[in-house]
Amino acid sequence: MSVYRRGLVSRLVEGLRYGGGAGQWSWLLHRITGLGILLYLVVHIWDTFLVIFSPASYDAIMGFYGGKIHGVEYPLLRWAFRLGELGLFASVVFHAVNGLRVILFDLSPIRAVGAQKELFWAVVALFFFIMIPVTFIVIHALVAEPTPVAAAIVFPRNFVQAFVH
Amino acid sequence: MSMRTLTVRIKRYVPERDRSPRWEEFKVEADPHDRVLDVIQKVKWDQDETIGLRRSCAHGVCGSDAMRINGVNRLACKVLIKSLPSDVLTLEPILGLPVIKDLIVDMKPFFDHYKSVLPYLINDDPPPTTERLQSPEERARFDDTTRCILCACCTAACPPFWGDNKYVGPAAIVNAHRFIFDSRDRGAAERLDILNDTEGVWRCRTVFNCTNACPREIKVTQAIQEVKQALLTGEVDTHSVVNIHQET
Amino acid sequence: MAVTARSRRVKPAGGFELAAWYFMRISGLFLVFLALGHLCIMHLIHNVESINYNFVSDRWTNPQTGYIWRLWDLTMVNLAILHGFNGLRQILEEWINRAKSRVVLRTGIWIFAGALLLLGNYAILMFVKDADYLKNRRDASSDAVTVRADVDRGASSRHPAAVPAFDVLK
Amino acid sequence: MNYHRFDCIIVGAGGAGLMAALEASKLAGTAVVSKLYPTRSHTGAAQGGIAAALANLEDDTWENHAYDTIKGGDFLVDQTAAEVLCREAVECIYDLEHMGLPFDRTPDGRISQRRFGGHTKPNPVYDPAAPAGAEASKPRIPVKRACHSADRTGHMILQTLYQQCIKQGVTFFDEFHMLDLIMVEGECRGIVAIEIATSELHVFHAKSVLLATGGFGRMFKVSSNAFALTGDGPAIAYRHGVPLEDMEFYQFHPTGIYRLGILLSEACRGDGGVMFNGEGERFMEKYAPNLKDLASRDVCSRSIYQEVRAGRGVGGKDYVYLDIRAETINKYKTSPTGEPVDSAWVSKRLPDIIDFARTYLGVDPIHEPMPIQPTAHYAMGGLPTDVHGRVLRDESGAFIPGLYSAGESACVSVHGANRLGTNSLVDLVVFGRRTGREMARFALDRPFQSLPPKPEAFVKSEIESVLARPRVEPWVKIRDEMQRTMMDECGVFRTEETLTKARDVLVDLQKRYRSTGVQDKGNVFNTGLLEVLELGCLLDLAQATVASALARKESRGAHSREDFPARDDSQFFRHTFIFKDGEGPGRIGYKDVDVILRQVDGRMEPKYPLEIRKY
Repeated sequence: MSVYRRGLVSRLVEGLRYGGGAGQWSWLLHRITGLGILLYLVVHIWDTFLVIFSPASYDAIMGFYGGKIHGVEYPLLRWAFRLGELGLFASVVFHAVNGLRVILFDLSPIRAVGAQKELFWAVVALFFFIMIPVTFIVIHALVAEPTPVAAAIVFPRNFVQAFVH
Repeated sequence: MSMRTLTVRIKRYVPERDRSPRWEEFKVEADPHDRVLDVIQKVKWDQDETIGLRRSCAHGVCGSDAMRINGVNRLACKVLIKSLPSDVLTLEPILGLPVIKDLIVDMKPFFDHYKSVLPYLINDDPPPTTERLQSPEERARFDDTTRCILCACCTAACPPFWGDNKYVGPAAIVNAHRFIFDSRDRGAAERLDILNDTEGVWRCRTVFNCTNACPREIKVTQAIQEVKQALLTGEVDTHSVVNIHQET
Repeated sequence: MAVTARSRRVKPAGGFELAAWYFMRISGLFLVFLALGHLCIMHLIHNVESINYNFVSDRWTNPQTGYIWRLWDLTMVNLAILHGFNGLRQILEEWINRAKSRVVLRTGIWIFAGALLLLGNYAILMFVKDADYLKNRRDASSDAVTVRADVDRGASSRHPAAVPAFDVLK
Repeated sequence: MNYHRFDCIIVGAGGAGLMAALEASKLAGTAVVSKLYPTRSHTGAAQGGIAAALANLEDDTWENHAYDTIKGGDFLVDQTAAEVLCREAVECIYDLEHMGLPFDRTPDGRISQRRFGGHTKPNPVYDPAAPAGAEASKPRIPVKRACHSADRTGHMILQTLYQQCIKQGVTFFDEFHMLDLIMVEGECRGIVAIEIATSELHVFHAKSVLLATGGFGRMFKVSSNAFALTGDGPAIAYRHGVPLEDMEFYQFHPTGIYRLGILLSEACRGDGGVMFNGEGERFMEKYAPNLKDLASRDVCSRSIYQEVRAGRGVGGKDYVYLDIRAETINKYKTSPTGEPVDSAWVSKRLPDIIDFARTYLGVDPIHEPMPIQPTAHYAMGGLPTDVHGRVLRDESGAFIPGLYSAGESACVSVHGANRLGTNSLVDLVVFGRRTGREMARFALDRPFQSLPPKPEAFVKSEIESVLARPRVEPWVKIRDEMQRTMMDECGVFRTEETLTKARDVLVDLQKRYRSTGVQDKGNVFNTGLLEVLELGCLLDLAQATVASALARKESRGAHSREDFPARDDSQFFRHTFIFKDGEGPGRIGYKDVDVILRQVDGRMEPKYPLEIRKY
């Protein structure tokens, strides 16, 4: 009996065409963000390792991340890196918030699982709740000179003082 | 309601003719109250007798005609034409199992997974002369998972199963759940051992496609999560306090 | 009526997959705080463009807070690598299921992860400030220092009291 | 050529087949051959319950059950068999429970039971000591006898039996379609089957063969039966000269979904549901003043037809309403306890029914009544067997060695002229089990008998000829015409005129059937070819049904001759045996009904005396 077996690529493509609901999209995004973060993590560990191996290379790399090559700034490069930074932030935030949703399913197989659609929307809401100020801060830092306006928004003065003293 | 002219797109694979699946289109008049199954049979009987599909009871209890209808796994006999958003009806075989012909897939791997979880009552104590007693609460505990008709809608909707056909899949776990939480059963430890495997419940990623696909509205993901919890805690709760009906 | 006990005890399961499952949840919970915290500090409170050798060396060798940052980074790096590579293993095993391919895959993943763990831990634990480099660099160019100064100036001009806080967070 | 050898071969994996497989495989090498995956069998569609006098909720005895069975069958029931059925039902229910079947429970943990049409006991108000049968003239009252698991009892039975077969390691040949019996010197020595996935032929050499292929409701237009129920077993045996018993008795279930025929369980009425005509009248009060909506199925179906004929169908059309709304149940005080019920209770008791109505009718039975019409449901007739499932050669009572039948394909006969609700499931488990034992015992006692050369040759040539024939007309047209004819001319009501017409149409259809072929010539899942072969089986059985109906010039149970409206015990208190002769039905013979006599005052008197059947 000759049967038709789908290959790996076909299975992936066919799977993406499946009309799954919120759960399928969360699953897919969780995987994509996870892989993205892992890729960044590998790079980040390498570049951080330079700090002990070659301080000069480390500074060069950090400069590169800031859009500078040999001290010369390339605005496009800088923009690209900052958008990448936003993407990384978004990935980590989604992966974290959705990860909490998954943990809730394990803690509460009946109630959380029963409320999976509501929880999905809660994840979306929380994601935007975090990402909107983050985007603002990062873009602001990019447009304005690199100043810690960020700090003013995230940590109001009084809080920071309390934290220190 | 008046008749609708449907465009039925079927992913055909006839092994004697095709090397890989290809789309074929048919036009057919359908009553809004017709089932998708009626429409396919109409096409098969009037236009192309070679279309392959399984069907038997035609009202959602035998589980023969699971297929992908407009992208999602459904029983063809439980979807009415009036519920279709457009006049295009797309039909494909379910994913994750080898295609034998057109909408027919090889169910053997599916049933092998089902059989692997010991889907039968295990209790070697000598039975009483009458029934084994079981309270309505204990009976209600596993009611949901007794409804499974083994149609494979859930398993074939599961992304981890699409990738890994060694994964036992939602349907097998549902049927394990049905016995693990039956107060009369004594085989919970054995079944939990089997499901603790790499290809057991840990493959579940709570995607919920299974729950959405189940034509019997079984809370499949919940059942899987309950099995995971039993594995973690070693506690099998065989008593449920959800509102149940008692014979008076 | 209670025909039998309300629940039954069975032996809690063990095994690799269960342990991995547990690890993913617990490390995930830790990483929510560690990684998001790290991102907040580095990208929001500070600015990635202000991060350089000077910044990192100050941070890790600060006599009061250095060991906290090293401990933070150490925990984060170890958990993140294990969490990430176990995740990668799960994804790949979901799609590649020939037993032989899986063995190759697992071996590769854990060797790679082990190497990264070594690098990460070595860097954090063995770091010593290269004073010569910093001195040379300060002499050669005040580039990085300028940025630092900007940060300090910007912050202090608006919130003078916040300056010590940034030192703590460095 | 694929050749297999097993002591016992079981054809059909429904309730009877699986029950027999469980029993037979304990003793002898057994394999189950089924054209569907076992869990697709139509036993799974049975809804309301399985009767056994467990007396879990109220006093009851198996004698009451036997009396109801015999009366329900309009006394055309073999009484020894009925007693076997009702007595062993109790043991079988406990057996099923021990296998894990999840019955609904009473508060004290026992199997819950519900009322069902025709299930009664003596009314203690009239005479507390009344023995079964003796109180025929006094109205009896409904009794809770049907063990159930919501409205999915059949599903649970089928699943449980399949699970046990897996546990026991029974060999299955799934999606193998039996096409022929191997009959040599009046003995059955095996079967020929086609593997549907490849179209390869397989010869199964066996010592005993069980035909448990189910019913043949697909010969009617509106039917509760699955597509697969085409009577392959009885039809193929019939072609080999085996008689068919009581084919004229075909049960129409009163409450099928309008036009689709999907079954709405009798449990609807057992739990208090009421039928209304177009004028909002509870018409069963007229036809069965005592049991009303809980009268047996033939009575209810006839009543619906009569209402429709009198123009009292809903909106003048050919349907009536079945109402299971809580307020209706409360208004007529028809709940099982007489106490008021609420919608939640109804939803718990009949979840699948409510789902069917919502899906297929777009009607929510919690708030609206459901349009229903009688639907072809169950064949009382089939292959004549004794209480051990042995198939009879003729009306003399001699057996065909090696051939067995059980379930709907068999006629034991415990259902007589009309089956009582829930008794089909009882029949499956009781006679499935007995037959399984008997066929294994028989197989252990004898060696394999030799097969003729090329046992598959006939099937092979038949398939080749179907594939070679030009498609003169779509075979679907032939099938539709047969279904329409059987529904209209040989349905709930029959006359000499309609039956003669049906007979002539069927002769013509047979001719056309033999001249047309199929479009699909392939080897993989050639379902067209198999459907054509199934149509051939249905045509043969339809002819046997019409011929048997023509010969029975009386009205009894499900067989309602308008030209002979009365029951005629002097001439027709006996079973019809019809034999095939060449192309069509041939000789008709008769066999007396088995009656139990007992000694009363030194004289032998029937234990279940004939009485006028009233509800």
